[in-house]
Order: sequence, then structure tokens, then C-alpha cells
Amino acid sequence: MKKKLCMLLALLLVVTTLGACGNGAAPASTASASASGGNPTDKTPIKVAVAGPLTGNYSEYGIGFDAACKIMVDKWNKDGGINGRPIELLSYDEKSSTEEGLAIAQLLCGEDNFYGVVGHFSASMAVGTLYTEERVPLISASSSSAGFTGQGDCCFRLNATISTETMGMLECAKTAGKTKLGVVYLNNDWGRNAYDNLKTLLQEKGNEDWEIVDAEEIAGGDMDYNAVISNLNAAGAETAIMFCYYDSVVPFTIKARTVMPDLNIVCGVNCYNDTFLKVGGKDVEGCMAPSVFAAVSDDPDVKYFVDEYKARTTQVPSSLTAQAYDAMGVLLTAIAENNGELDKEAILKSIQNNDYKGVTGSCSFSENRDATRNFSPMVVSNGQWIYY
Amino acid sequence: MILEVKNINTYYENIHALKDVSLEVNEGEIVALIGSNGAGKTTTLSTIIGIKKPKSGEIFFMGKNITQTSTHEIVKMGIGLSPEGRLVFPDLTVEENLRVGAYLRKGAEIDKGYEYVYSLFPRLYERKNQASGTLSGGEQQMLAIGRALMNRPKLLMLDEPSLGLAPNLVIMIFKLIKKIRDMGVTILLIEQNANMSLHIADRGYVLETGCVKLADTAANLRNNEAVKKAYLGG
Amino acid sequence: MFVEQLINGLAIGTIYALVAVGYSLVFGILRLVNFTHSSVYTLGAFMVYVGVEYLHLNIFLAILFSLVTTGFAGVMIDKMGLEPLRKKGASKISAMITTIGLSYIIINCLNIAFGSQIIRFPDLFNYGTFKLLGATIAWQQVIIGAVALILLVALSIFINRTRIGLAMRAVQQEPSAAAINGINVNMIISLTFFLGAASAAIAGTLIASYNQYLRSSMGDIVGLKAFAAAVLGGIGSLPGSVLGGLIIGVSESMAVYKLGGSYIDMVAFSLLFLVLLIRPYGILGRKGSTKV
Amino acid sequence: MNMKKENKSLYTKAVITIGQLWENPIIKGIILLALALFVYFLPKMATLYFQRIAIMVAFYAIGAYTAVLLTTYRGTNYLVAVILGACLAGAFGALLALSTMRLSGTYVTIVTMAFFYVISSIILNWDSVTKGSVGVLNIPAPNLFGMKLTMKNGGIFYLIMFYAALTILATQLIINSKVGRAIKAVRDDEMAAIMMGINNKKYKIIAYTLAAFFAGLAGTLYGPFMGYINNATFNYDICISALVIVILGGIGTVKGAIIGAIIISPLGELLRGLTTFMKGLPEWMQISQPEQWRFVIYGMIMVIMMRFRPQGILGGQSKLPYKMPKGVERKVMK
Repeated sequence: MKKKLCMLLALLLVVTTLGACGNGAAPASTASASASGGNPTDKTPIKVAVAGPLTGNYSEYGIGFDAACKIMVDKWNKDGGINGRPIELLSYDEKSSTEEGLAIAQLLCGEDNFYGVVGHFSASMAVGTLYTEERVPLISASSSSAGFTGQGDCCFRLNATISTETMGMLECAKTAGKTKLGVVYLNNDWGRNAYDNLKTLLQEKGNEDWEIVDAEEIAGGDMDYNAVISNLNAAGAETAIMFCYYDSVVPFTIKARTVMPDLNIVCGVNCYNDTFLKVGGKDVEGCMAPSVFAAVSDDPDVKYFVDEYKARTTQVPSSLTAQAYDAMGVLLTAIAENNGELDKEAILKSIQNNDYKGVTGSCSFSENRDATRNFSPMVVSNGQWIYY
Repeated sequence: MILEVKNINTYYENIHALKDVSLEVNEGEIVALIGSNGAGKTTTLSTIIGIKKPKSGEIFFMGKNITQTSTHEIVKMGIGLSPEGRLVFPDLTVEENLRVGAYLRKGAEIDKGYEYVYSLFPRLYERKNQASGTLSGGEQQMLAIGRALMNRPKLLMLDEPSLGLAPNLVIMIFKLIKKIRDMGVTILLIEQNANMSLHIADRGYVLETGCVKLADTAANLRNNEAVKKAYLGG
Repeated sequence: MFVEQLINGLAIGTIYALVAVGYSLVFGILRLVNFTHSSVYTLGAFMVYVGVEYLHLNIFLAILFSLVTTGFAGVMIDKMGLEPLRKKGASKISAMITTIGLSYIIINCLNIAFGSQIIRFPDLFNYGTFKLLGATIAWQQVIIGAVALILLVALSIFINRTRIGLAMRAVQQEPSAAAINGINVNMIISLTFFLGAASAAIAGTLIASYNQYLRSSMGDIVGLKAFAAAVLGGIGSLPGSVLGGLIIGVSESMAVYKLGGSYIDMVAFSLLFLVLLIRPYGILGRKGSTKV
Repeated sequence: MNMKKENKSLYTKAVITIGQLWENPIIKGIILLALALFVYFLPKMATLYFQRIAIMVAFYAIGAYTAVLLTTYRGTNYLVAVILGACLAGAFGALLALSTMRLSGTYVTIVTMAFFYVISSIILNWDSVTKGSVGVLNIPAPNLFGMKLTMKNGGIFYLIMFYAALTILATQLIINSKVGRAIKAVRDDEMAAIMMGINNKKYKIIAYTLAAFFAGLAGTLYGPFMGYINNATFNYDICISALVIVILGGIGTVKGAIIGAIIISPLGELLRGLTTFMKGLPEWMQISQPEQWRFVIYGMIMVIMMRFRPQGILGGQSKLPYKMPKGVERKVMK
């Protein structure tokens, strides 16, 4: 009796799988739908998506992406959409989980009239292959993993690669002129790769004056940074290069100010945000970071974005948020360029060859689909990120 | 009448443990409750002291209805219980155990309590700073009774005080029970050793499978053929 | 350098100890691993923040406010979540899952109210640094260690020397015997939850002011480490919890000193693993008092 | 399919997401995990469910990593890698059983929890082999007899369902065997089992090994499914979702685990729909961070279920009479 029931359940599982595979066939119908997209009187919305963690430990990133993309889409819709068709932004919560991100990617691939995704945070390394299979353009505003764009020719990265960012941070350190470097790096792929990168950078260029006196791997999160600071202090570090997220940089900096008040702190692009300044207060004064985006800029596009963002979220947009804004800009421009002819391959080509100029500067991609980013050293002064 | 139990029915989930049990205890008496294992003796005591709540029936202590009163209130009113298996606090010293017994008392009363208990059980005085888990069985039994006495109860209920003790100790414990009664404490006694308990008791109840089968004076019960056969070893 | 790392370890270790004591108290009395403890710890720190930021209280009043509200929250957890289960005679697992569920509710409500990002917390004892045996030591660390130690001593006196403390120990050892001696067992359990929650609130406040920030996820790691500390020392034993906390704290700072920061968890838990294999009831735990 | 285009109401959205439900990898992973748990007979471990799940995740990770590393870097045949992964997890299970033999109750819990952290720590720090936090990229699709099973051709779903069916079958067979009954006896009352002459140590080890084996087997699916794994893949969140599912369905039954997975998974999706719906409400009816309430609801499910139906929706003591083997039944009847 029990055995039979179990067999029945097993059968049920198999049957539902068949159903699932039926859904999996969705892309076929998408193709026919896109063919009808050429009709100029068609008012069917053109769908694009933003996916990021709206809940969970990294929610601030996702919330930023979400808001920035909305601003961009609203701007386009105000100007009449694309070819008279409105743009619909689908927004998904990745819940800071890779599985969830993959589920969302599967959901998105089944959508009709759907032409591209901005984002993915936790799942960027898991979804690339799927999007490539389905020929959906994916532009990441945050990924720094070395292998991200290697997942397929539909994966574009608007964020700086690890080596570019490391170079930018080293430039910051050089500007400040303190030669004894203490590296603090997160025990994830970014932290470890960046540290390796820094070592090679210093070797290659023959920078004899610059030496790494201490390197500390940290677990991030809510750990006690005193032990790390003691090590740095003992090694006589003058500049701390922080390959970690701002939620580690701020606690570290606050602690370091007690024991090592003169320590020069250089952090990554992700620290260019409002929370960093608000929580860090006077302790983060003098912290340096390379950035492609400067909210203090006079550029009218930047002003529009910053004002609009402030109005919606009461915060100043972060560097990564600005990249998400530009990523959406790149995507929509590419769709519009193909004027009515909504062919995914053409859109991909347009993204690859774009000459979009956004709030984070030029957004053109290299052959490897990595954006070339130009950093300027920024520093915190009077509670604001300004040019150094 | 100090205690009156009227038709109580107590359940353990689906098991009907006490069926219409009624009993009375008069001031100054020793009342024995005898019966075989599982007859419901311990359940009766648990129900009286409020650890188990009866589904129906009423319990009166000194004229007050205590059926729904919580255990610590009942204890405060003057019922003490020396539980089956002694249940001393093993990591507390003897004196701390007694102190717990006097939990509801204050200041001088506590010291009086120590005096009272130590005079009854000089053995406990000798061991007063020893962890009670290290005491012998007899000593633990004394401690359990002493602890119940610390609160100066009007009614003391003893659950199997002679269980697992050497014969000479059993006699000593029964002597002590009589002595405690003579000092003015009413006693409700549960015993496997029906013979001994009916000797010191004034009245007795026989409990079988949750029902009161017999209620009489101890002397009559001792001579009852059925009781003799079942509980007194012929 | 060694001395400096030792002090770092001891400072964080006393905090672990303070949290571990809460686990130990509740475990001792209910034989239940109270998973709400780490969320109560977080709640305590947030209540101080609420007091300062929203009620505009003086910092000491805010701490008092936090102690009372968090302690009360601890009592509510017991009264609303666990007491009905005890009355029903539900299994231990039900109680444990209830605590997991409650902690999920508390943490995510905090998350909804304050967001998941870090929030600045007032600095209570920043008096600079001093030198000792060539080591740079922050006054913060000394004060935090001292406050935590004083609290632990006070708690230990309370439990070992007062009437209520005696009742707590009695309930811990034989709850049914405690009841027949006139102890209101439910009240003692609630009181234990109050004490546990209040000590967690103080620990949370100390940590938040030590790090000068707080956030809703701050209890995750500390809760786990403190739990490990309680077990390492022998759960249910107060001195054991303190010893366990200090061992875990020092071993962590030594891990950073000698191995690197990502070995923190590995060292702490490997240590726990080994100790339990050699002494199954923890360093100061005794078999008799830890029946489960 | 065309329905989708025209209708965007919450209802349709929910229907679609339920349709897509079986494409969510974690759900299938968890079904297997829960099934494996069922085999996880451990003596007197009823109180320690949470940690039981934590440790299953550890074995799950061992299986996943072994299979993934072998197929990705050594080009091992998929089937061979799967068997090796499951066996290695099983071996770790036996090892853990041996090391916890002296412990009881809560202490077993804690050791297993420590084990979970030590395993994840090893995955993180032994990066020359496990690739640590960088993770294993481009995990090849399982290749069975020259057929590539990918997400696109649906092969992977069939594979997972095949595994699920296999696991159900295997657990049923084991449960109804002599070994299964012995393990159950040890789990339910160790002392009585010893009295009856059952070698409790032997069966404890067998139980741990079997449980670890099935968890490892489930794990081997994970890598090809996600195409990417790293140290953060196997975390405490998986434990919590697994826990909620098992509680909701009913602890200790195969049916329960499956029902739990079926109910909980669309709940997440429905709440996602609900938040979309709430965003459409007028301003004054808005709730801040609606997405976050999902977790609060998870917590409430746990608390409410424990209060009113701790045995789960389907759980409960089997009321069926004990089934004797055929021969015995006849003799007794006569």
C-alpha cells in the first residue's frame, strides 16, 4: 500500500517534469512574436528586466539597481518609448541567493517581447550560460568575477574588471604617496584575485618604492577587526588597500582610527555610496577610492540622474547604481537603434559596438565584452566624495 | 476535616487514571493510601497538589476549593509533598535543598525550620554542606521529608517513603512519620509496604485501577480478608 | 604582538561569554537550545539605537530602556511561544523549531524596520589607547572586558547567593520537585528568559559600541560562536560558558595572528569538535547535570 | 502560451509560476535532500532536526564538489563521478558516525554543526583543489551514453526526477528490509534495541552512511544543474528552507517532504506576485519593503505549525497495523 503510494508519487514527479518541459519550449513562440515586432502600429510593450537582490544581505545593491533602471526606463517612456512602443520594466528580487537568481533567469527566458536584462548580483556566475543559450543580452553593472564574460557572448560587463579596478586603487595610493602597503582582502573571488593582481602589478612595473608589508585575508561581515589591525600595525603599514565591500571597510576604518590614526585607506569602487559616508561619518574622512562616477559633477545628465534618484530614494546614487543606470541606457539604445527590427542578434551586435556616453563616461565594450572604464581618484572630504 | 477530595477524574491524555476518587483526611490523622502499582496513588497526590488538573470533581483544603489553584499557591496554603523517588536537587547542598523547601518562608521562620528539621534528622545536620546527590538513599529520603517540612505544612503527603531502603531504615522512617504526626502535622501516606503503613495509620483507603475499593479504619482494613490476601501477604 | 592579540581575543571572548551565559541559562532550565537568543542580542542593540535616535534618550537611559524592552521581549518569547507548548506537553523539537521561527520573525522585522545595511552606533567608551608590554591596547577593550566581567560576576552572585537564584537552580535540577516546594516554575522560567535576554542585550550593546555600528545580521555569527562557547565550556554551567567564550575569543585572534582571517570559523569549530570528542560534556560540564 | 501575453493579472502570474515551479533547482534539490533525510535514522535525534539538516547539507556539498571537480577538471565520466561523489559522502558519514559514537543528545547536534562549518571552511580555504570562493565554472552537462542532458533539452529535469524516483524506491526498500527495521529500532529506543540483541553501533554507522550517501547523491545533481558552484553555495539558508519544507509537510515521512516542497515553493512565488500586486496599490496602502515580509511569513509558518499541528500537514502516526512478512502472517492467523 505504502509502496504503491510512493510509486504513484514518483510517477507524479515525472509527469510534472513533462509539464515543465512544455514550458521550456516557450522560446520558440518568442521568436514568432519578435517577428511581428516590426509593425509600427504595434503598441505591445517592449520588455526589459532588472534583477538584483531586493531582500537579504545585499539588498541595498539590488534596490539601487532597481531604482536606477526605473529612472532610465521612465525617461525613455516620457520621450515616447521605442518606435512608439512603451517599455515595460520587469523587476525581480534575487533574494541574495544563487538559486533564486537562476529561477528568475528561467522565468525571464520564457517571457515574450523580451529583449534584455540588467543586473544579477548573487547569481551572475550561474545565469550567463542560460541567457547565452536563449540569446538574451545580459549587462552586469556589478560583476567583477574574472570568468563572468567568459560564460558566453551575451554577457556584457559594465563594471570594471578586477585588474582595472586594482590599477585604479594603486593609482589612488600613489597619489597619496605612502609607500608601505598593507592589503586587506576578502576571502572571496574578488578579494583573492585582486590581491594577486596587485602583486603582479607591483612586480611588472618595477615599483621598488612600493612594497606590500602585510596582507590580511578577512572573512568579512561582522567579524572583529582588531586582530587584523594589530597585524597591520605591527607590520608598519602606511596605506591599507581594502579589497572588500564597504560593510567591511567602514567597521575596519572606525576601528583603525583608534589604533592607527594616520593610516591612509584606499577602497574599491563599491565604497562610492551614501551609506559609506553616512555610517563612516568623520572616521572615513580621507578615505580614497577610484570611481567612474562623480555625483558632484556638473554634467547635465549626471545632474538629472542624481536629482531624480535623490527625489525617489532620498540618497545619492552609488557608483554601482550609476553603472546600472548606464547599463539600462546601453540596452535601450541598442534596442532603439534597430529601429523596429527587433532581432536579438542585431541588438547584441549594437550593444557590442555601442558608443553610448553615460553618467559613468564612455560605455564601449572591448572584444571580450568588458567595458573600458576610466577611473579618477576620489576622496572623502566633509562627508562627500570629491575629486582628489 | 482538613482535606476533602470529591469525585475527581484525572486523565493522562486518553488514559482514565482516576475514576471518581473521593477521600477525606481529618486533622491530626495518618491516612494510608494503599494499592498496587498503577492503581493511581501517585496520581491522586499529584492531583491534590495541583501538578495534574482533574477533568471533573473538586478538592477542598481547610474548606477552600483548591481544584484549580496552581501548585505553588497550594503549597503556600500548607500542603507539603515528599515525592516518589525523593527528587532531591542533586547539585545543591543539603542545606540549600532545605532552603528551597522554605522558599515561601521568610527570615526567622527559616532558621526555625532548620532547627526543626535538624532536630528530627540529626544526620542531615552532619551532612549539611554536602551535595545531596552524594547522599545515601536513606539520607536522601530524610532530606526529601525534611524539605517538605521546612514549609511547616499542615498536611504532609508522603509518596513511598520506604521505597528502596534497608529494613532497619524503613522502621526508622515509620517511627519518624509517627513522630511528625505527634508534632501536629496531618499525614497522607502512600505505601507499597501496606503492612507497616496500616500499623501506624488511623484510617486507610484501598485504590484499585483508579477506583477507591475500600475505605475503613486501619485496624479493620488489617483484618479484612481481601486486603490481607492482596496486600498483606496472606 | 602576542600580548596585543591576546587582549583582542579576551575582549571579544568576554562578549561571547556574556551571550553564552544566556544560552546556558535557558538550556539549563528547559534543556532547550534557544535559537532566539542571537536575535534577542541584535534586538537589544537596536533598542539602544531606538532609544538614542528616536526617543532622544540619554545613552544610559537608552541602555536601561533596551534592558527592559529586550528582557520583556525575552519573557514574551517564553509566554507566547513556549509556555503553551509546555502546557500541551509538546515535544522538544516543536519548541526548538518555534524558537527558530521566532528568531526569523524578529530579525526580519528588524530588517523591515531598519534595513539590512550597517547603521552607526554611538561610541560609549572611546578613550584612546595605551601601551602595555609593547602592545597597543585600546581602552575600549579594557572597559568592555571589565563591564562584561562585572556583569558575569554579578550574575553568578545572583544565581548562587540569592533566594531567586536558588529557585532557578532548583528548577534547573528537578522542575517537578521545585514546584511542590512552592516555587512558581513558570515565573522562574520567565525570569530566566528575562535574565538571558537582558544579558544578551548588554552584550549586543557592548559589541555595537565596540564596533560602533550595528545591523540586523550582527547576531548571526556571534550567536553561533557563543553557542559553540557554551557547549565547549559545558552547557548549563556558568563558569563553563565564561571559559568557553574566552577560549573561542582567544583562539580566533590567534587564528588571525598566525593563519589568516578566513580560518576563524575553522579554528573555533575544529576546537569544539576536538574537545567534544575528548570530553563529551564540555570542559566543565558534568554528565549528571546535562541530561537531554 | 499565448495566454501569457494577454493576461498579466496576479492570478495568471501565479499559475505561470506554479507551472515553472519544477524548474526551480532548489526545490528538486530539497526534495532529494528531504528524502535523504528520511533515511537518516539516528537514535534519539528527534530534537535535533535543524542540525540534522545542516549536516545533510555538508554531505550534499561533499557529493556536489566531488562530482563537479571530477567531471570538470578530470573529464571523468558523469556516472562514475556521481558514484564516487555519493560514496565519498557516505564515507564521511561513516567517519562522523564513528567520531560521535560516545556523544549523546545535544552534543551530537553540536558536533555535527561543527562538522558543517569545518567542511565549508575546508571548501573555502583549500582553494588549490576546490577553487574556494572563485568557484568551479563551466561545469559540463551530464553526458549519458552520448546524450547531453542540458537545461534546454529538459534532460536534466528527467535526470532529477529519475533520481527522485530512485531515491524513493531505495528508501522504501531499505526501510522495509531487516537493516531498515534494525535502524528504526535503534532510532526509536536505543536501549530496548540493545536488549533485543541489535548491534546499535553497527546500525548507527550504517544509518549515517546511508544518509550521507543519499545526500551526496542529491548533491551530485546540483553542480550540473547550476553550472557553477562556490563555497557560498552551501550555506545556512539552504538549511532553513529545507527545514520549513520538512516541517510543513510533516516530519519523517516521504510524502510530507514532497508535499512540503510543493506547498512552500509556490508560496515564495506567490508572495513575489503579491509584492508586485502591492506595488500597484495606492500610496497610502503601501507597506515598506514588502519583499521582506516573506521571511516573516516563513517564521510564522514555523511557529503556528508547531503550536497547532506539530506533526505537519500530512504527518502523524501511522494507524496501519504492522505488516508481517507473508509467511508469518499466515501462521499467526491460523
